[in-house]
Amino acid sequence: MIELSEELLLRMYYKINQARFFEAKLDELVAKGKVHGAIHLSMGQEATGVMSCLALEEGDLVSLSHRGHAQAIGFGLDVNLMMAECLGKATGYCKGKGGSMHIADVENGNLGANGVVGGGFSLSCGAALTQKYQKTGKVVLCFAGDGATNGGNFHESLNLASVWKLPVVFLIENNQYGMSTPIEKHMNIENISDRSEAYNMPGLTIDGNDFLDVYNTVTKALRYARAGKGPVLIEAKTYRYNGHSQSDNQLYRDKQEVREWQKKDPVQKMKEYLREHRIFTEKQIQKMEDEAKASIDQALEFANASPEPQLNAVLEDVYAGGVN
Amino acid sequence: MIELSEELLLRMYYKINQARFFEAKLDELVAKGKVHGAIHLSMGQEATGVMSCLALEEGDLVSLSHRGHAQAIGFGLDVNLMMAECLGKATGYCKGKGGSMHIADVENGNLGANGVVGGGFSLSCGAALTQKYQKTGKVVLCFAGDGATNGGNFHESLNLASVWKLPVVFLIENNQYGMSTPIEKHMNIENISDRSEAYNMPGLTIDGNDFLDVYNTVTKALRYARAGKGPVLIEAKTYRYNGHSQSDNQLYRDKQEVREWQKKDPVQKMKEYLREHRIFTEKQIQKMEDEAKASIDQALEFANASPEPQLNAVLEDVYAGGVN
Amino acid sequence: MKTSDMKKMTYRDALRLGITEEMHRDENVIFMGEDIGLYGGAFGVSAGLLEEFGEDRILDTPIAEAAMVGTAVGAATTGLRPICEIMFMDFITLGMDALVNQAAKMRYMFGGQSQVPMVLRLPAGSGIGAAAQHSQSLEAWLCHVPGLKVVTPSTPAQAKGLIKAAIRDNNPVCFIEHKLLYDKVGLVPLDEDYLVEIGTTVVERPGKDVTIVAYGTTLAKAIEAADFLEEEGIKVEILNPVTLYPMDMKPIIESVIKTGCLIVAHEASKTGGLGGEIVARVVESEAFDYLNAPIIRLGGLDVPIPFNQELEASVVPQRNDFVHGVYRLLNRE
Amino acid sequence: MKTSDMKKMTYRDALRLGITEEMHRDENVIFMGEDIGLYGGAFGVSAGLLEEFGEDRILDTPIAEAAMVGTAVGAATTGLRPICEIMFMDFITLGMDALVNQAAKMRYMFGGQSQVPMVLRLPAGSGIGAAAQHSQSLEAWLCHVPGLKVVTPSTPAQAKGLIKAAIRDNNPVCFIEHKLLYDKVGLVPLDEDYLVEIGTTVVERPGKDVTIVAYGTTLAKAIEAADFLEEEGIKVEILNPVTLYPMDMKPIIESVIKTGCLIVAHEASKTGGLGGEIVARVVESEAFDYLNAPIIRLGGLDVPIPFNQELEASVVPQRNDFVHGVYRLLNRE
Ligand SMILES: Cc1ncc(C[n+]2csc(CCOP(=O)(O)OP(=O)(O)O)c2C)c(N)n1
Ligand SMILES: Cc1ncc(C[n+]2csc(CCOP(=O)(O)OP(=O)(O)O)c2C)c(N)n1
Ligand SMILES: [Mg+2]
Ligand SMILES: [Mg+2]
Repeated sequence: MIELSEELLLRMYYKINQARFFEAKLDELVAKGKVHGAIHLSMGQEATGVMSCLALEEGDLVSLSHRGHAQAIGFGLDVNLMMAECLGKATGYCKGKGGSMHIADVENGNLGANGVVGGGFSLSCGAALTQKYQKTGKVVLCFAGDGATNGGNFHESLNLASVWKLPVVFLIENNQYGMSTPIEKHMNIENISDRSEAYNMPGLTIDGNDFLDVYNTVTKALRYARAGKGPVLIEAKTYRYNGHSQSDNQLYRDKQEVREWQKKDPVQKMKEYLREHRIFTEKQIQKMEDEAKASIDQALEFANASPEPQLNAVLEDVYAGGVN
Repeated sequence: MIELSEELLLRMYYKINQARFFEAKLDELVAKGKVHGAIHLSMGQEATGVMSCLALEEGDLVSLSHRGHAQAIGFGLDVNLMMAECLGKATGYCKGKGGSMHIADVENGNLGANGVVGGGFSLSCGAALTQKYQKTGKVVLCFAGDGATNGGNFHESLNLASVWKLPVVFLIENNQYGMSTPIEKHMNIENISDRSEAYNMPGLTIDGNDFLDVYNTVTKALRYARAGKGPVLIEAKTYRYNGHSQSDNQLYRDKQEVREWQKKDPVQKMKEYLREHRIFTEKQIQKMEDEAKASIDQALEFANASPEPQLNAVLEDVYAGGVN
Repeated sequence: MKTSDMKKMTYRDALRLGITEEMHRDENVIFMGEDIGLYGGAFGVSAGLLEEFGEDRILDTPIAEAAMVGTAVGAATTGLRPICEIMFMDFITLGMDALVNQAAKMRYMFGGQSQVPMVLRLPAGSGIGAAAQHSQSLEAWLCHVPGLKVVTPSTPAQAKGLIKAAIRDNNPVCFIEHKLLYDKVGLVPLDEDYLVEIGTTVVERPGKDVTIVAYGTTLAKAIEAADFLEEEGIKVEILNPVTLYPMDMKPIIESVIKTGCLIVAHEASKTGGLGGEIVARVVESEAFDYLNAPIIRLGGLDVPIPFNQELEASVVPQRNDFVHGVYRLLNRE
Repeated sequence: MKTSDMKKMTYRDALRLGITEEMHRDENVIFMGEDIGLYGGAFGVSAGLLEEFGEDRILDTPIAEAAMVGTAVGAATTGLRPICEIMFMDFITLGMDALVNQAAKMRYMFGGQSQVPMVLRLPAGSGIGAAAQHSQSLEAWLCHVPGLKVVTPSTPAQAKGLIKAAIRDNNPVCFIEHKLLYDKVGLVPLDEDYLVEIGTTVVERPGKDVTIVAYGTTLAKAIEAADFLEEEGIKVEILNPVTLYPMDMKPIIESVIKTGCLIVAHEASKTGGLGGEIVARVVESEAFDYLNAPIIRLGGLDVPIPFNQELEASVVPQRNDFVHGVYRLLNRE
């Protein structure tokens, strides 16, 4: 068992709430028609995104999926700049050029969310190759969904990572669906982690709604990869509450299924854990929640007050200048 | 055990010799500089290509790899037209437009050799989909090499075939190398057939140099697929004697390794089997060999006597005419 | 055609109608793609088709574009006539091998032995805030691949007539749909044999002063500009190459001979876009001697598509770009 | 440059020399591809590099072009400078997503946060009997993708200077090598700082009567034609856009203003090839008014590449196509 400090638990609970409030706010904005473009919410899956990133060491890198807000918040991105990016403002992480689907903070090791399903697998191999080659001791954590594991990029990248013993952990958020397609209709196996056998790498299936299981497992996997033993595949079983994106009328599932999963809500489960173990007082818990919520209200204020990009920005950032 | 009629054994022995002589002849032609373009020889692997095709029923289909001469001969292609195609003649299967790497006989269910490593996987799924949809009861046999199983097409296609329960048998000729790269350097597993588990389909590893093992296993797999149970993955372990193509100086392996495999030569092994079981007289065996050899000499004569394509053929066959 | 034989409907519905008619006409037509069944496709084109045709003919695929396209190719060579929906044209990057190295070349490299009757539907273009990886217009790539045909309808009627023609064609047809057109409404012929023949360029608006060649959403901008200019007495002739490859140049060349002035436009990045091809063909033709002014080529900026709405709009040619282009050609500025 | 500072070598060896120098200069330069180690690469470019630089820097990959390109992109964004060899350019079809949707767009969609310094080596073209799936010239696709740079050297000296410049560039550079050039011999500067700057068009031969723009192997055909025509007193000026994107049009436009006659040529299929782009740019420029005759565009036939040797040769422009083109422009036919 990995010891969790109070300070870490506090950070965990704060961030998982931040993630939840961030997306609840986005959901509101979408409903009001204030968001241009597609938004993929991960409400219901936050434990996976947040806790796995909290297991990282300083200097480790991540590649996010298209459903990456909780992942980004777990990694420590600034919700002000995230919100500004979602609203296309000049102050956003990508100066408003990327939007929700491309939030990145490259300097700090966040290689960006990816609009191409499975696009991050090979990028993560490359980032891991850099770590191995430069002997940095750092590891890359790569997020993707269940649907992404049916793509060629998954297979080629996991094989390459295994053959080259790259320090990368592939974390599959299995939320039971690829868009509208239930997992039984897009693959014929029970546990995605079993696909690791095709590459002779460790594969683990965990409860993606259990913050401890996520944190502990990812921590161990990172250690393994960091020790030079090669990549690891983790499958976190979880569920998304919202539609795939705003234009989804969810004919493919019944509300009862959603309700069942909501009983296993990752934020609630963590709260219960904190209560059970009496680690914080009710007041402290409430305070963390309030602060998390306030940070999101603030983020929206920041974003709203931010300027639109200047029109000539459209021509900038196509090419890097200078030569080596 | 599957019963082998004398007539079938005769066909088998004749074809495996035809394949051997066909390629020996090509090898000669290449050495003399008489072949324009790349030629991939499969000497050493013939049992796999020939016997698996002989296991097919009338109307079944095949997709060949780039190393497909033995496969084509097993499927029943005319060596005259094959040789003409290798020499770019107008009488070749593709009127000289395809060459060795694209020999096809579409009308008879040979969907062609493929110059793209792994290109045949998804084509085979499509051909199998047609069989399933039209309820023809026919099966598709898809050839590829060990190296091809590291490509995205392999993964996407096997997954699709499994989910859709397509009548297709994937036959991997594991000749230990992808070009110069030994299997240990391009994948981390012992048996490629284990990759079937990622798709929950049967996976079998066989001795690709043993004509009986190939014939029996493929026969069973075809039955399984034909019964509507879905796809099967077979790995046939074998070895190629020649370089990858004519421009290969084979630094990546030592001659001893080649000699070891030559001791397990598939043509010799079959001959020994026939002798042991006294199915044919020495004379009959000799006769089959002679006839096979003669058919290749004839094929070369046919090809040599054939005309070059007319220059205006270059503009033909880009588009199919008519509408549905 | 009498309007009584026509019905007002969206481009989306017109596509679905064309597909439905063809699926009834020939049971070898099947339709595959990601989330095209219950979900009805990302843009709603296939809504209801699963109910109508069942799971054998409306096939949800895993997220595996390479296998999807390759499977369509294999099915097409063996007797089916698959329609394939790539959710966003940008993801054809993942299926290029099956499309370019297999579908387009198979017939030729097999010496005419096979045919590959399939339709690849490709929702393209910017304007919905989907950013760089979901907004490209890549038709120029496809028009550089002998063996493929490439078409793109701009109206609901064209959508129906062209999808039907594409399904009946015996070759791989890339069918490009601009996402902003799906909601566009227009009159659509109900005749089940109404086809827009592949290989035609449509005169969308007759005129005499300046020729504009435009397709996709750029066409609408051109029409707006023409309406505006008409009030000033300038008559613009607008041509729409609904078949981008092989393109019917005749009406374009005839028009340029008449007007002496040409604007060619598309949303795709200007450099390497089809505009250059059209310009070159006009210059190579007898129309060269009739040109009164340098040809103007309007195209998207040479940048990826940005997320921010205003930036996004600023990438593609707008009405005023056409208006000013016409002024420039007629020396009015 | 003094010839004493130059050495005669093949295009293949010049490439290897450039790569070797850059790998010594910066240890973040790594090199990956299929069979580039012991085998030395399908065309021998990397022969001996494994011995010199070891397995950490010369990386044999599985046959997995998508992962290869994506890995290079990921490595490039995190500090390495990968060179990547795609065995045949045709197989970039399998790596298009990583190249087009990731490498080319990353910097832009991240608002300038990242850079992707990588070189993608792409052996292209026909002439070796490799047939339809191993012989394409797909540079026009790449020149239609903002965020990429595209270069193609035609001589050993250019090969060395350009590969070095490409490796030093901070952007994804597609480096196209025509297979028939590998054995070509020429003088190559030994100076380790000799670079052919990206973004330049080279005047290969000065002249005054007709301008020819050509690159790759087509350039050699143009030079043969110019030699032939010289004997008749016709002086052809030949320009070689070694950077195809972004192309330096200035010398081309200046030349056309001087000669009034232009032939643009490439081996790639004519339709949708770069020829159209160059023609359009010339027509859009001040050179338009100086054109004495319609521009001639020579390109490959719009067909896949056939296997048969004679058919294969008949697809691409030959010396006589240039000769007759020049005659036509000068009204000599
Ligand atoms: C290559 C590719 N194909 C299709 C899409 C459209 N698309 C976006 S998300 C998505 C579903 C992804 O499913 P999964 O990997 O399970 O992730 P989830 O959305 O469930 O988080 C699809 C099909 C895409 N973005 N990229
Ligand atoms: C997609 C692709 N990449 C690279 C090549 C070049 N190539 C041709 S055969 C080959 C090796 C294939 O290895 P394997 O699949 O084991 O088949 P084998 O040649 O051993 O029969 C390579 C790399 C190709 N033809 N296609
Ligand atoms: Mg999912
Ligand atoms: Mg092999």
